[in-house]
Parts: sequence; C-alpha cells; structure tokens
Amino acid sequence: MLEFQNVSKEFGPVKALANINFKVAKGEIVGLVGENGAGKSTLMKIIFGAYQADSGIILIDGRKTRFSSPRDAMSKGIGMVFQEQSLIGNLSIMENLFLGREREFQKCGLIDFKKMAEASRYQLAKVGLDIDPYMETARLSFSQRQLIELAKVLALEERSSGDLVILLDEPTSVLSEDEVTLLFELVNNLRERAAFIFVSHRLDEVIRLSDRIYVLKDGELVDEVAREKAVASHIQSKMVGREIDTEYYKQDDRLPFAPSPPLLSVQNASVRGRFEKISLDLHAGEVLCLVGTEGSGREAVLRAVFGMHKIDNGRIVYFGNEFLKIRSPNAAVENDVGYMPRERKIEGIFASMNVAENITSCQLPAYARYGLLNKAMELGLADEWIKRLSVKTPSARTDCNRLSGGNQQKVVLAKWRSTGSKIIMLDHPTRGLDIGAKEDVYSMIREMSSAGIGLLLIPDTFEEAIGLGHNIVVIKDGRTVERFDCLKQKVTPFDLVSAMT
Amino acid sequence: MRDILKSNYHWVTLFVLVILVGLVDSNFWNVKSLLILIGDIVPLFIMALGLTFAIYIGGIDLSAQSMANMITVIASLYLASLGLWIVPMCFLVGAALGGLSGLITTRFLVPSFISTLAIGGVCYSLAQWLSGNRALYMDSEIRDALFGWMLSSTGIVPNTIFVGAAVFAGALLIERRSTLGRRLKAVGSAELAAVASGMRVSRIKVMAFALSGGLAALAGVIFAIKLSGGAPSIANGFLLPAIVAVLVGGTPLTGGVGGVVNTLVGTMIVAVIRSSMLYLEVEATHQQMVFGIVLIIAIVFTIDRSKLSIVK
Amino acid sequence: MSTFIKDFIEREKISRRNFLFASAAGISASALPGLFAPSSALAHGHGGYALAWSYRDRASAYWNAIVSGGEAYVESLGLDKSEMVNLINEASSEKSLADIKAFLAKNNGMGAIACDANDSPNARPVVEAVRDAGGFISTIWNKTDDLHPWDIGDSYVAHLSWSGEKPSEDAARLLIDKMGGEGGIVHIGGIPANIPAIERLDGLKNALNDNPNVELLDVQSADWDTTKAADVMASLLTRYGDEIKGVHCANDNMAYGVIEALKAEGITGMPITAFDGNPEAVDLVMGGDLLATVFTNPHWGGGIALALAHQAATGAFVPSEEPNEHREFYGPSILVTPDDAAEFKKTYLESTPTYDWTDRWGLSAGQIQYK
Amino acid sequence: MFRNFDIKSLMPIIVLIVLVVFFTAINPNFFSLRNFARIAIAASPFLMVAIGVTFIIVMGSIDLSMEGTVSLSAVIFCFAFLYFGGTLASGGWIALFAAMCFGMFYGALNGFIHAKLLIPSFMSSLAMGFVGIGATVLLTGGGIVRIDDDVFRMLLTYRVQGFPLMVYVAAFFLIAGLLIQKKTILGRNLYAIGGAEDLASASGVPVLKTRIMAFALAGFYYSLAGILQVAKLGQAESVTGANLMFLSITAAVVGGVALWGAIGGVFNALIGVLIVTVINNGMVVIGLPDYIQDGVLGALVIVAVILSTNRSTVKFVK
Repeated sequence: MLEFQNVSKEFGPVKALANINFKVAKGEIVGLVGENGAGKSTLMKIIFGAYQADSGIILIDGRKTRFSSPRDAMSKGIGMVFQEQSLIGNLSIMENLFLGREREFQKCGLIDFKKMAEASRYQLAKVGLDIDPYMETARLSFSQRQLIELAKVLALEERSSGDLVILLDEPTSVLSEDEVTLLFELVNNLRERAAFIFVSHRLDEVIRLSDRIYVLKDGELVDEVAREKAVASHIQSKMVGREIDTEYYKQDDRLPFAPSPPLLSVQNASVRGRFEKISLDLHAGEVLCLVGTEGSGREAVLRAVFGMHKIDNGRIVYFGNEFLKIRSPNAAVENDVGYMPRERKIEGIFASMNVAENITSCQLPAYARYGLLNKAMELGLADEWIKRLSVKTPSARTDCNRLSGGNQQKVVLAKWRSTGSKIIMLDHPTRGLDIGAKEDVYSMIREMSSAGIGLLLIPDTFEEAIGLGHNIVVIKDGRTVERFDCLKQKVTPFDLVSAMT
Repeated sequence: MRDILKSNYHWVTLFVLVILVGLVDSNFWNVKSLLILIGDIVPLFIMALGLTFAIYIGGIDLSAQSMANMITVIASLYLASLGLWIVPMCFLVGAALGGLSGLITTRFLVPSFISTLAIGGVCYSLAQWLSGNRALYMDSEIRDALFGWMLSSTGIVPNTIFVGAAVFAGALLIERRSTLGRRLKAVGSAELAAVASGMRVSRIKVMAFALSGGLAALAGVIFAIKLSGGAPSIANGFLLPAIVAVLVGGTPLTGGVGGVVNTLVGTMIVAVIRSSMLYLEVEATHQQMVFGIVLIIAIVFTIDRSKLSIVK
Repeated sequence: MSTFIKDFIEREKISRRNFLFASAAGISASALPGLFAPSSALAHGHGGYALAWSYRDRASAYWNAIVSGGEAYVESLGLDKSEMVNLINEASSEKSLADIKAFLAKNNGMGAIACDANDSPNARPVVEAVRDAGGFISTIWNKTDDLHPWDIGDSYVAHLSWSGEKPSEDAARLLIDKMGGEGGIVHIGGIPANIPAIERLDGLKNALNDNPNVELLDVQSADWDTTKAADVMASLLTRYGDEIKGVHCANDNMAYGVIEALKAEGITGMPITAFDGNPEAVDLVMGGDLLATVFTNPHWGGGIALALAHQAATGAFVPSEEPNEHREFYGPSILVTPDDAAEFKKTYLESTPTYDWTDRWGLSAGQIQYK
Repeated sequence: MFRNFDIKSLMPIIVLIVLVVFFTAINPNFFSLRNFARIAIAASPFLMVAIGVTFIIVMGSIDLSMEGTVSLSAVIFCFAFLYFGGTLASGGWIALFAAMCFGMFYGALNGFIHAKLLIPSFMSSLAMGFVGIGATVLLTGGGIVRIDDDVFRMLLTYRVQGFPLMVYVAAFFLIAGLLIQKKTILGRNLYAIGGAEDLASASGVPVLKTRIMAFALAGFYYSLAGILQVAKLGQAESVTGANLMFLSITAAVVGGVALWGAIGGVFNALIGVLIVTVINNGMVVIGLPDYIQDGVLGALVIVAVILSTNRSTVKFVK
C-alpha cells in the first residue's frame, strides 16, 4: 500500500538517499535496519512528511502522492511511534491522543472534552488499556506511555481514508524485555489493521518481529531479506559492508579480576521510592552489571553512589574507608568516582564546548593555578586521550556537537579516565550507537577493567551484560532478586528474563 | 569562510553601521570623537559585562540598574570617609546583593527574572533611605584628588577607556582563562551535565550573579565619580540598553554561547545606533521608533541562529 | 474635539502618514529614514554654532512647550525650526551626557546647547564637557547647589530654574482657603529625589506652618505618573476616607489621576491643586475640577535658555560681564485660578505670545537662593 | 490540570488570603466593599496585560512588548473615538473594535518577527515595545489625548453592586480568557508547545501559526488593557502603559505561572494580579512610608513565589 520508487534526497553535496525502492503491504511488518548515518532517519522523515524527496515517486494504494508535512502525511494514513517518546507530559492522555486534530471535537469554537474522552476510551481499548483519559501523561509509566503512543497512531484509522502505515522508530529502546514482548504481541495482533515499518538497532528484535527486512547502507538499499532467511551475521555484514565478528561480546576477552577488598560496598542501602535494601560489592577490575526493567531502580543506585540521591537507610562504603561519606557529585568526583549518565546529550557532554574542555571539565583545579587555567597543559592532556581512545575529531578544539555519538561517548569516557577515576559507573553506554562504535565502547570497558578500574554497568541489552559482566545483579522493583557469577556459570538471556519477571 | 563570517556577524554589523553613519556625516569618523563616544559608554559597558555573566548561564539580572543607583548613593556618602577603599567596598556590596539574588534563585528555585527584580526593589528602597531622597554630591576636592585622573585624557584617549579596558580584560580573563569562567560555560551549555561532572552548580550560579552585581556596582561607582554625585534614580535608563547590548552582541538568553567580547561589540553597536540618531538627523519624535526597528534588524543580523534548536 | 487635539492631529498628519507608510512598506524601508536625506547646511545661518536642546522626552506637554520655545527662538533667527537638534535623554542621565558629547563632536565643539541634565549630579559633567569642547550651554532645573556658572566660565552661560517652593506655597494657601482653613490634606509627590518634587512639598509645608488646623495626613510619591497617582489616591481614600478635604499634587499629570480616582468614587468638589499649567490642566481649572495649577511658562523658558547659550556663543553678550543674578535666575511662575483661567488660556495657550529674545532677563524672578 | 490536585497550586490563593487578613488586622478599613472596588479598578487594566502575557509564558516564550502595545492601542482608541464623533453614541464604539483589531495586528506582527525571523521572543518583543512607544510618541506628538464622553466614562463612574462597570468588563474577558485557555484549540496548543515544542510539532500542531496567534491574542488583551486604562483615566498618552512590563510578568509568576512554560494559566494570573494590587494598596492603607514600598514589594514577591513553587517537579531554574 505504500511504495517508494527511485526516491532520492540530497543535502547539499551529501547524498542522503539514492534511488530507494521500497514497499510495504497491508498486514505486513517490514524491518528497516542500517548503521547510524545510513539514511534510516532521512527515509523515515520522508515517509512522515518532515522532509520532501528530491526525486522519485511515492505511491499509496497505487496512487501517486506526496507528503508536504507531518500533518499531511498523517491525514493520508501515515503514523509514527517515536523513538524518544512523543507524549507531552503536562497534557492529559486524551489531549495527547488527539493532539493536532482537536478540530474534530470542536463545537462553537470550543473543544468538547466529554466527546474527546469518549473517543479516547475507544482508542485506548484498541491497545488494551483501561485508564482515565483525563490523567496527565507525566504520571504514567514508560510502557503505558508506549502503548498510548501506539494508540495515538492507531487513532488515525478513523481519520485517514485508507489503511494505516505505522512507523515504529526504535520503539523498544526504553522498554524492558517483558514490555518488548508485550509490545510485539500487540503489534502482531494489529497487523490486519495496518502495515508496520519497524526500525531498530536491535537486530534480534527486528528478525523476531519482521516479515521482511530492508538493509540500508550509505543511503542505498543494499539488501532485502525475508524472515525465514534472515541471519543476523549476514545482515550485519551487509550493514557494515564487511564480515564482522557477531560475538562482539565474546566471553574469552574477559579476564578474571584479581581478588581484592571491594572498592565499593553498598550495604543494605535504600532510597525511598526508588530502591530498597540493595547490597553489592565492586572490586578493582570487576565489571558489575545491573540488570532489570525500566524503573526498577537501577539508575537510582548509580545516582546514589554518585551522591545525587541521599540514602535513607544502610550505607555505602567507598574504598573500604568507612569514614568517607559522599553526599554530592562534587565529593564523588573528588574521590575518584566517575559517572556516565544515560542521556548523553543532556547530562553527558557539553555540546557547545570543545573536546579538551569536555575532558577537563571535572578536574579543572588540576589544570589551574590561582584559579587560572593552563591551556597548554589542558590541550596536551586532551591530545593524549584523543590518541589513546582514538577519538575521531579534527582537533581537541572542535566543539563536541560536531562529533558523532560514539565519539562523544569516548570523550565522556576520556573525561573520567583522565581524572584517574577508580570507580566508573556507566548507564547505557552504547545506547543509540551503531555497531562499530559499540565495539569501541566494549573494548574500552575491557581495557578499563584490565587497568583495575571497578565498573558498575547498566547494559543496553542482555547480551552486553552476559558478554561484559563478571557479575550480574538483577534488580526488580528496587530490590535485588538474583545474582549471577559469569565466571563460574554460563548465564543466558533466559536466566536473566526469568529472574526479572 | 562562511563559518568565520557567521561567528562574526556582530563585528560585521558594527562596522557596517559605523561606515553607513560615517558616509552620511564624515564627522562621525573623527577618531577623537569616536574615542569620546566610547569613553562615555564605559559605565553602561561595565554593567553589560556583568549582565553577560548572568545571561551566559541562562539567567537574567534585572537588579543591575537599581544596584547602580544605590551604589551612586553609597559612593557619594562614603567617599570622604573611605577614600579609595570605596571602590572595593562598593564592589563587595554589589557582589553580596547579587549573590543574594543568586542564592534565592538556586536555593528556592525562584526564577532569576523575579529574584533579581525583587532585589532591585530592595536596592531602590535602600537607596532612597540612605540618601534621604535627595541628590547627593561628592566633596569635589576628594573626588579630584582620588579619581581626577579618570576624568582627564591621555593624549586623545579619555582615561575612562583605560578603566573600561581593564575591567574588560579582567572579565575576559575570568571567562576564558579561569576555572570559574569554564564552569560558567559548562553550566550555561548543559546544566545537568555540569552536575554529573561533579561541579557545584548552585555555587557557580551564585558566583555568576555575584559577578553581575559586583560589576553593576562598579558601573555605579564610575558613574558616580563621573557625575561627582549620586541619587536613587540617577542610573535609570541603564538597564534596557545594557540588556540590549548583551543581546545584540550575540549572547542569546539560552546560555552557554557568546561572552564578554560579544558584549563589547554589542555595547558599541548600541552606542553607534544611539548617536547615529544625531548624525542621521532623525526627527525627535521618530527616534524611539527608529531605535526599535534598527534594533530588530541588528538582532536579526547578529544572532547565530544555527546554534539555537528551538527559538522561544 | 478640543482645539488642542486638532492642532496635534494637524501638526502630526504628515508624520503619521509617514508612519503608516512605514508600516506598510515594511520594516526595512523605515529603518533609516534620514539616511539618504541630504545633510542639512548646518552651522552656517547661525553664527557658526549649531543649536540643540537636551531634555527628557516628548511624552509630556511640558517638554513639548519647552521645545516649542526653543524652536521659536530658532525661527526668530530666520532659520527653519528643524535646525534645532533634539537630544532626548529618555530620563537617562547617562544618555543625556553621551548625546551632548556626540553633538559637540559632530560639530567640532561649535554648539550652543540648552539642557536639563535630568538629575542634578549630571549637570557638572555636562557643563564641563561643553566647556572642554569649546561650546556654550545654559541649563534649567537640575544642577547641584555647588555648581555655579561663574565658576565654570563663559561656556556655562546661565542656569534657569523655577522656584517650586513659593508658587507651590501660594497654591497650597489657595487650597487651604478653599477648605475653610481646616481638615486634612494629602500630598501626591513626584519622584522623591527630584528637586522640583522636594521644593513643591516644601512649599506646602510652609503654608501649613501658618495653618495649624490643617493636617498633612500623608505624603505619597506617584513618580509623576497618572496611573500610579490614581491608584495611590484610591488607597489613600481607604486609609483616610472623609478626613481628606484637599489634595496637593506636585504636577498636573498626577492631578489628572487623582481627579479620576475621585470621579470613580463619585466624589466631586474636592479641592485639588497641581503644578505645570498644561493645557488640559487649565481646561480643568476652567471646568472647576481643579482648583489651581502653576504655570511656569515653559515656552519662554525653553526659548530663553537656548537664546542665552546662542547669544553668548555669537558674542552678543559676554556672560562673565553680567552680574550673578543674570547667570542664575528664577523663571516666572503664574498661579492659574478659576478667576483668571480663561484670560490666561487666551494669552498663553490659544496664542503664543511673541517674545523678544534679546530681552534676556525681562521675565526673571530674581537670583536663585540656596538654603 | 483537570483532576490532579496539588496543595502547592493553592498556595497563591493562601498568600492572597493571608495578605488580606494581615492588612485588615492593621487597618480594618481595608476590608470594605469600597476598598475592594478600588483594588478592582486598579487591577482591571493590569489584569488584562497579565492574562495576555500569561498566554505567552505558558507557551514557554516571553513578551516584553506590552508597554508599547498598551500605549499605542490606547492612543489609537482615543484618536478613533474622537474621529467617530467623540461619543459612544455617535459611533465611538467603532473605536473599540479599531483598538482591539490593532492590538491583535500588532501582536501578530510581534509574533511574526519572533517566530518567522527566528528571533528569541525576549529580544523581538523588547524591540517591538520600543517601536510601540516610539510610534505613540509620534502619533501624539508627546501630548495627552482626552476622552470626555460621559457614556463611555460610565465604565468607571457607573456602579453595579458596588463595582464600576469596567470591573465587569474585565471579569468578562477574564472568563473568556479561561475559556480560551481550557477549551479552545489555540489554548490547548499553547500548553502543548510549552510542554514540548518539538513533539507538538511532530504531532501536527501548527507551531508557527500557533505562536503568531498566541502573540495576536496577547496583543488583543493588551489593547483591552489600553481601553480600560482610558476608561479609568479618561486619557491616553505615550506613558499609558508604563511600568506594566515587569509588573505584569511578576504578577503572573507570583500567581503560579511558571516562567519555563506549561504550568499555570489565566486563573493564576488573576490571583497574581490581585496579590500585587493588594500589596500596593495595602502598603498605603496601613501607612507604610513610600520609600520602603519597593523593597517590601520585592521581598513579598520573593516569599510568594517561594511558597508557590513546587520544588519537587523542577529540576533547575534559570
């Protein structure tokens, strides 16, 4: 029902998409994969009307058409479930559902909220939600919001003439495994109502859900694979254009760490409303993974260790020193504890500052005398770390917003490495990175581990946890439910999922 | 090349203005009169420098004008007893009150728009109380002995320019070379990242407002010395031009971009626009409107909008 | 429609058309209306000296009258009134000084300036700047008490002021008479640190000294502003209610606000006095809404201040040869009461008297006295 | 917003009540119908401005053009009123529409410059404010334009239940503002944009159009303020809108409108305006010397904002 013929798009001299031929039929779930920068998001934006194609034809149900704006695309039955969730927290559920189309409920210039609430209940039923449509979405859980996203897109059914084409842009990136399963069930159930285009970094999920998979590389569709024939390694090689080692989380690279007294010992610590009675030990050279669903309290544990949350009960002992209390991030940094937050763009890097400034941002006094900075020293340090972590940047003076996500992540790691942090906490360090960049991050984690740094890791996937961690702690509803020692036993994703749920 | 041009739009705007005005009346290009023009804008410039720090971290300081008002009163009252110490003392008073606004903002999460406005009200009341609601004047002998040099010229260069340059150098040093400046930049460009890098963000923000207050006070002192007196409303008319100077220079209110060099250019743009009314012989009743329109055009040219994701 | 407004509409028709055109043609078109205008033949028809008036703003009748005086003087020289440059400081002392310096620079110091320095401490740097540049200046209203023209030299030609105290006292006495010599009075003052505000309050206090039965209930500042005066007056009514038998305002604009606040309460006949003698105020005096206002003849003041500076510049007289009473003097004040308001309006507002600008001190009310 | 309740959102009302009790305790005259009418008169034009700017703040922007817009529309109203005969009966009512239309137009122009030319609203509206005041000076030549029509002035002089008509007019537009905020597409889209502009845009909210319409709406309310100012004072001049800029924004924030957008609304603006007006009125009523009034107002504003900010939902503040 949606078909692209020879669609191209250029941004100045850069060819973003070249001669894309692509179609999706009703009842079909089509996967779209590609490395970052392969043109996925450009393609999606063209489908969704945010960009216009330079050449080529777009057909809906065989009729030629064009999408002048997202609004226009929506009226023609194109819906999009966004990667970063697109619900507006201060609006009610129903307002979110019908955002941009309130006109349908207008009576004498005023919105008839009763009618809207009724319509909302009908839409929510489609995704199996029974919830008060007057509620603000800020109060909902992640997975509830994801379902409402979907309901919002499905609400287009009544609005467009034909059937729906629904774009799912990384819908699982913020969901836990069980929620992903739920979502996939729902999508499968809905398949007779719409065609789906499923875009994800997680190849296994794409293979699991899609009927066909398109592989995009450098703005071109390089392959189209049916599900039956889909093999991860094959698709990956198409994506990167070379055979790569799919076992990038190989266990053999993981060296056992030398036994030592713990660097960090969390003892029965609780933060009200976030987690309760968590205990864990982290040793020098150890990679300790925290696994759990979204909202299980993993992130809060990291933040508590970093002094951002106050502990209500229990205690955290750093470096075996019972008298060392860390009550602020500042104290954490001064005591060689580093933290790479999940929201790279908001909390990780300073986008409008250059690489050198980012690297030294947590150790300024070391590069200053009488409060004045020694820039030569600063640049020297930056150059050294750019080399050590092979950060791809024109120079140390380049602003960070001009680097790719992976290189930005390296800059953040360089920041903590260069201060000599002994404990480094990583929250989803590979989130949103393409395969090549992920590999870099993995090797850095291993390198840090062998350098004797204690790493507390919240992994992006189970495979990462299994592949990187020496120990895995499973957290559920703010409590420790299971511990795995990966050196002693072979852990499978199944073990982790069954512990989590 | 385009990038270079883009990040220097404020310079281009300034030069275009200077050239345009000079084409109409070549007297404008007289070096001596330009120097005098610059010399006179120094108090406003110093206040704008202070505001730059507040705006740089994404806040605003609306107390600057009342602060300067109050300081003219304090300077006039205590010049005789404190002598040269009047300068650091006024700076400290300003920094303390500015810091207080910052503290209210960071501690109680009152937007700086409101907290500084309110502290400005307090300053105005203090100024009225201290002055007994009268214009005060300094003992001219003491003023001439201590600060007479500031009002004369070296060659054709008014000495106030050196004062302005010194303060500017200090501000530039803080912005570019000091840890404080770097931290301000960090807080301005990504406050949460600054927290996650272990910076004491609240303290840094308080410092920004303290700097703003201190520099506003310094502007007040220089203004008082220049006028040889003070009054609770004498610095009125400073605030909006100072904010405009910062903005026209290309430091947007979103923080993290721009800086004191931009403010230097912005202040000169304001000075040129203002005196261009005279050189272009804009009719009296038109002046304010023309100022507004030229301002819009200047802002259109100076803001590098590529760095703003959403324009609010 | 009052003749006053008609006059304004007539006078501003052209500028308004310009404005509408500008809006229509877009922003850029009107950005620099004077840009390509031919540079006028400055500084030739007037003895080599360019003329300027530096004042607060064009937002009040008072300053408009000052400007009209200055323009009348310029026209008396046989020049177009646009030859007088308007330096508007927008109540900013800093801009006032900067503008004057820019004006001097533009004309290589050959400037004859009349100026209100906006705040008294600002007067010294202004006159010093004029002296250093070789121009001539006379000031009105604001200067500090320790600054005297004879200490600065010929460049500082004269200072002209209006004693607010005596006329304000006269107005207050009229007010007290009207109240029957007893009851409560409130004073609505200007920006408290302004000298006129201080003097006008002092005048009221002088009158009260002789009238022990009249009580000054409250003094509130309304910053010369109509809206604020209305709100303050309303609040005072709550506090004092019927105790208020008369209102003494420091200028006309605030009196308008007070009248409206009383009108809202249905209070009529409350005696109110004001200051400035603006056309609207005179109409109100004639209509009985206002008991009195004080006219300071800003037209003459504006003209003579500029005339003195210019005539000194061209050498028509040498300031240092004049006695001190010619260097610092009070301008005339006329108390406008219901009895003479009609007559007054005919003389001063509906037609403007033609003044002989070489009769420099003809309307002087004596040398300025310091307390 | 609909069914969620939060004690902090009641704080502004509590502050208002405490203030009223406090002033009444010192001077019982404060608590009287006549004084409430006085407060209402002072608050009416001010409220219109605060409502206007609230729409903009909710959207996450700021508008500093109100002083220019209020003055300019007041002056245009007066000129038009006089042009159409100088009385309401003779056709002066056309002037009402002329002024409102102008306010809307000027607001839309302001919004256009901001949204279309991508200038942050702080700067564009500040500059447009200068232009507005400048245009007023140009139109009036610096003079005052008076309106002497007794019928029009009934807005001030005729009372129903103790309150002048203009208070009812303001109340009418207050309710209209509430309706716009809660029940119209424009109103809801303001909250969507204030909550997350990029997301709203992706959902098909016409952001550019909404922004311009919001500024037009604000301009409309400023013109109402201009008209009420003329009703209150019987005159217009270039300073008719003076002091309203900082005061109206302060009032909105004191009432519980968050400067970072999406929180609060017209009702909060009302409470904020009442708080500020009550403080101003009360300070005179209890006999506070005028020179400390600015300081006291400042301190009270800070206290009120501290009390009404829900610190648990705010990460950081600028």
